[in-house]
Amino acid sequence: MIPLSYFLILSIILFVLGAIGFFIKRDLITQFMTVEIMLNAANLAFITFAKSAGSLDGQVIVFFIITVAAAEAAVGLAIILLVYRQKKTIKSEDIKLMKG
Amino acid sequence: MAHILFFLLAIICIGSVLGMIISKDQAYNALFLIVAFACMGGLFALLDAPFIAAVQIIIYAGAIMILFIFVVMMINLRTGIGPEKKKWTLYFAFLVAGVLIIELVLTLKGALKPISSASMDKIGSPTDLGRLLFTKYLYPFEITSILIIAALVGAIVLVKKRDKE
Amino acid sequence: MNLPILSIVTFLPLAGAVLFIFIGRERENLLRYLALFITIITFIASLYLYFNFNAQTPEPQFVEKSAWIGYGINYHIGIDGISLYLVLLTTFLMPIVLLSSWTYIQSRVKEYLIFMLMLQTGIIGVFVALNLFLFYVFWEAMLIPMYFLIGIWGGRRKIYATVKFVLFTMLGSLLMLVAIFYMYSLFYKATGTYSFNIFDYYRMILNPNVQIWLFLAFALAFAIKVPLFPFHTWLPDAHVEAPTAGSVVLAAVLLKMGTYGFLRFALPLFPDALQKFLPVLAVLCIIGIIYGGLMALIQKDVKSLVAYSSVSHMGLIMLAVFALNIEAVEGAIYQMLNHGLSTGALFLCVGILYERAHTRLIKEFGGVSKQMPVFSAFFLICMLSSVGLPGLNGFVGEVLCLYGVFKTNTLFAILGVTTVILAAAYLLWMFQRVMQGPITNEKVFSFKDLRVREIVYLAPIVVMMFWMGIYPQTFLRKMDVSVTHLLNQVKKKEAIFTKAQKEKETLPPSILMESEKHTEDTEKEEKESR
Amino acid sequence: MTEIFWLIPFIPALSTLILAVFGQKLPKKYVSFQACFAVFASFVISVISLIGLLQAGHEHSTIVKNLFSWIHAGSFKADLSLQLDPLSAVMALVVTGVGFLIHVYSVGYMAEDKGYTRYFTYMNLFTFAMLVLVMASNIVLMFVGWEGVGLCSYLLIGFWFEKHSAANAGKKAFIVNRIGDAAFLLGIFFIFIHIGSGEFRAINEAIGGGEITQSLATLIAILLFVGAVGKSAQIPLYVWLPDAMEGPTPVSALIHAATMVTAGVYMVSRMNILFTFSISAGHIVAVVGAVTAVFAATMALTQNDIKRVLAYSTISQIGYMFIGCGVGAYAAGMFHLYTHAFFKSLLFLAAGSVMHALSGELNMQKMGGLRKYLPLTYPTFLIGAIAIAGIPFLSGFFSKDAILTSAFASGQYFVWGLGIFGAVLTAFYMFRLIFLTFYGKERLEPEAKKHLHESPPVMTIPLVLLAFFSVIAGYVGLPVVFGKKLDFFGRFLEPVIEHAHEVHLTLGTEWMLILISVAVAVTGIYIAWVFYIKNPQTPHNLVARFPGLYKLLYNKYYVDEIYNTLFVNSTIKGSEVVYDHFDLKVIDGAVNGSASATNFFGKVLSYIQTGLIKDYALIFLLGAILLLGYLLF
Repeated sequence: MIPLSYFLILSIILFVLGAIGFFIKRDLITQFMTVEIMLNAANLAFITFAKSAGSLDGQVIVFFIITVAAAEAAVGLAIILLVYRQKKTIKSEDIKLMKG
Repeated sequence: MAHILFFLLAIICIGSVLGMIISKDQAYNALFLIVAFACMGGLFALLDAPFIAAVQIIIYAGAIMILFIFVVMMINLRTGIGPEKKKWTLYFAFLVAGVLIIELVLTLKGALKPISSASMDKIGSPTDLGRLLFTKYLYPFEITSILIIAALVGAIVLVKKRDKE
Repeated sequence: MNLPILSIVTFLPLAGAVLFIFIGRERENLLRYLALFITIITFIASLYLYFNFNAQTPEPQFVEKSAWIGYGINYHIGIDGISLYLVLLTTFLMPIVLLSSWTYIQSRVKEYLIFMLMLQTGIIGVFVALNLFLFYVFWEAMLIPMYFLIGIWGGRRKIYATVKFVLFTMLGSLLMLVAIFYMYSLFYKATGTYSFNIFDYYRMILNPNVQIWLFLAFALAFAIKVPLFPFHTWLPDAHVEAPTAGSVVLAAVLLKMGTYGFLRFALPLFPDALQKFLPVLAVLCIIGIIYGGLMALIQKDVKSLVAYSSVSHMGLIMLAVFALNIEAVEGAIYQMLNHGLSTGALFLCVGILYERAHTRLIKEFGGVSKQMPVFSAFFLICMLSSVGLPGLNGFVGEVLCLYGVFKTNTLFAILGVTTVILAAAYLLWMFQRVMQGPITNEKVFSFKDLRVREIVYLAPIVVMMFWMGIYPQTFLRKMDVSVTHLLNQVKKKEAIFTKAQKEKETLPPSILMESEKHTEDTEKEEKESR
Repeated sequence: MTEIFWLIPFIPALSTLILAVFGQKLPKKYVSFQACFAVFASFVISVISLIGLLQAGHEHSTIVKNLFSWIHAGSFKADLSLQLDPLSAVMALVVTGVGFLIHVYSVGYMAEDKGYTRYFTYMNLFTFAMLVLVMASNIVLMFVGWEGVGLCSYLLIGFWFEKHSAANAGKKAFIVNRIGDAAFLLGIFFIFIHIGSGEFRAINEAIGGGEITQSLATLIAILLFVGAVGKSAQIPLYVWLPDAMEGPTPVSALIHAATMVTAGVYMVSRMNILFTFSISAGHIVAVVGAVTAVFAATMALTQNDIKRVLAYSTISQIGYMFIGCGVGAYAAGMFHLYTHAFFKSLLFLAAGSVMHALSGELNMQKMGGLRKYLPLTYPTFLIGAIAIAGIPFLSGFFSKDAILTSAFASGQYFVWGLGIFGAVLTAFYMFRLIFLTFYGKERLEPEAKKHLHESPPVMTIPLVLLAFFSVIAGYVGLPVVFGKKLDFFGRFLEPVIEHAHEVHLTLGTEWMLILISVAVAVTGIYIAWVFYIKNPQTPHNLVARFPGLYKLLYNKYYVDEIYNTLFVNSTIKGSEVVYDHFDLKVIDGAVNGSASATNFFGKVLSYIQTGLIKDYALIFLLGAILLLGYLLF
């Protein structure tokens, strides 16, 4: 039996890698991907805890996270596409419409 | 056996994420992501969550990644985009990441102990999960469906080319 | 007769406004006549209130109550001897105001009329609401049409003035909302029932420490509306920029909402806190009286002169309210009506001048009397009414106010009497510079005297001025009982507290007066909660 | 018949109303007829009422007619009720009688004026207000009339409002009056609080019953007297009256003789019990009166404007009336009021006639030798002047003598001395006026001379009538030296005015006093004769010798200028400074400041808003870390 702490450590590693990736990358699409990684890391933690607690609730949450992630991906990518159409770039530093 | 599988999946997963960070090409990135997601699915299966594992593979590695690849193709950047150049952002990001790791470890350390002693006979069978979804989580479930429709419509409306353009 | 007459008076204008949506905007004259018709009908309906008003009881009359949102939020309206006249004042002035803007407003007539009608409902609603929540709804609802009236049809700096006006008012009213909800929770804690009914709150005796904060929140909202001295700067701006009709409504009725609020809420609900702040408030009033007068003296714009005179007059009214005796409070209510008539009329007169000259600067005028003798007579009477000349309405109110104040505090009254001199000084000087002397501006030669329409709307005001000045008993008689009751309420509550303080009891945040039974309202709620 | 006395004020009121509403459409002749008739009708009723009172005797000397309750709120009760007693009857008679003659005179005087109807509307209103003042049975209603005459003076002084000076004078009159009125109002409040009623009978009873203390009575009396000072143009609030000359001359006559300025004297007499009760208030009244009498007379010495001389003489004469009231001889004060009404209106109307003849010329230096051109005006003017100077056997002599005798008898020799000095000055400036106007060389402008003519009968007949009354009016109140029972006037007023100080002078002293006053009057006239007829160079020599004094007098002690700088300008300047630096900068500054502060912080915070998604994420992550850290440690 694999100790569940391994899964948690993996989840931490993936989460932090995702975060670092977000800051290192400069194109919106890959940044978006790293966010997905972070989400997945969280999923992993959820499932691990679900197992340890012997409850299915954690899995249900993961199910919902996946659904939301799907919706988010659809809208998010649509927005990225739109941004690209308008500005002809997907470099994240080129997009600062919200600058105060 | 399970240990070997776990480490294998974990290493592939971390490796592909690192690859994704290092590579400039978005198409490669997408492919790395598929690998990572697939590994994640395997890990889920290892954790007695076969249904979620299947969903992970189908939705993430299947549906969402297809979306990504579509968009990558539509945008079709010839030249990749390199990593961040501003040094202080990077340093700061690493610093934050370091702190984050420490904190997360500390947080989860407390949570580790009871896990090992917990019972493990329950298996996340699709039947049980389905029952739970349609009883206890009926409302959230239905609301999710609305969310997805909204997202669908939203995405279409956003991307649709307007007449005057 | 089971006609919900009070609701009709309140909501008829709103119904009219809704009707207007279905009428084409190009049929401007139809719209105007219809609006006038609606307001006149409303006025007639409100006369019914006056004639069937029972002056023998302090209880609210024409009460209508029905469930609305629940949790104590009911539709509960009624009038007593205090609010009766303010409702009448509103309904009386509305047709006049519409007539005054008959030709002045040429753009977006439909929207203008809709906003005016909405405004009327909002104002009347404030005066008739007996449920604090409902009161607050009307209080805020009234802001919306006013915002647009100044913002769309206003003068050069209309945006600045509107924003200032709305923000000022909002600042106060939001604090009041918090206070209202706090009282609501206190009442719930004390009784276990939900209620926004002010009569329930009247029975609640609050700990003075709690009262202080609640009173401050209420008082700020009302003081801004009145406006008391340091909160007055929105008034000249709003007046100067508002169209004539807006100024008239603002001065004549809207400001009264502040004084009415003090009378209806701040005084009977928080008598102890009132006692604590009385000196400060009274001094602010005094400063307002003198300061407003002095500022009015040197204004270059006729409208802002009248606006500052409002500050001065309202200061006197508030001073009288704080005197807390029957003469003063009756005088204050009477003076509210007077101020509504005389300042409203002055604004109408200024509006008439503005329509002819397209300026309001005093130095641009001079010798207008020669060109417009009839107007001059009307203007003179309105001015003298504002000055408080005996025989006209202003005197009765002023003398009662000052007498009441005198009874409580001689020094304040002596300082307050300066208003008699100052009012004469700034108004007469203005009159001299605008109406008298040789004609210095070529434009004045082209001024036409009053049209029939203008006489039609000024004449009723002038008649009322004489009536109220010569036979004030028509009005004073019906407010006697209500005012006495109100003052008794304040005194009774104070007495309970002083007794408790003497016996060194520590008091909970709120207790209920034991002697009286629950009102229907709470009983109903109790049933519901079970 | 006396029951209808309450109609006295309301007939002019009705007339006012009709004229105000329909006046512009009515023919001129009808307007003047109605206006005059209204006052005449009131006069007739006044006479009837007076006769009724005379017949009724002392016991039934007060009739009150309560028309309706006016203001009732709490303890403040004021009714619209009128009162007829000897005092108000005499006043009503003077107001309507003299008022009527002035109305008639105005028909001629104002014939050419564009504001004819307006003029008569105001005149009727003025009469109404004054009648309300004198017939009110309570002090609040009296205040109505009190303010009402103030208003009418404003309207009539500023009648020719196209002239800056007229509009200014009207405004000044109203505001100065208002200062007094404010004090009067406070007095009313004190009365209501401590006595509980504004009815004169109740006040008198309360004071008689000792319900208020001496010091309180003094306070009330002084407050009321400040009101009287404003209305009756005494020091320091007399400044409006000389300027009031800007109005049409008959208006001046009305203000100076029949209405308005006499209101203060009437009020003090009406409240005589209060003023007698408070001894120090009486002294103050007497001293103010005496000082004003001399002060105003000195200012009259150097004026060249014929109406201004008369104006200062009015102030001075009112001062005499206050001396009478102050020393407790209210009947004497009222008596002087009554005689003064005749000769002062006569003087004004005659002056108006002179002006009329000279096409509006007012400067006496441009007159002279007019007696042959104005055969009716001259003798009537002369009679008025003799009457006011205090030459025996004309009305002014009796009344002035009564006052001075009382002053002497009460032991206030200082007041008496001032009164005597004032009498010299009065005789001097009146005859200076006569000599400059009607004697000596003609100094007319050639243009004016062409149009020189005597006034029409409608103007001269009132003059003759007034002259007649100026001669005989004094015989209703003869001094004691002629017989104990001859003071009809005083005895008639007895029910209202109690004799606080009985005159205890020997007949010899009385005769001596009479002789002194006659002597000073003659001296004054003689000096005037020396100065302006015998040796016309004297005035110039005097001016050359005392230029400072002359300048001071000629500029009326610079009081107007001092008031202007001290009160008017400083108030306006101060207000402007406060407005610019406090209202706009501090208060509005705070308001706008809070707005711009919000704006500023918004701007500052908006720098965080880089628009870069990474920065947002970083901050977000930082927040998460901090939160986690907080939960951990």
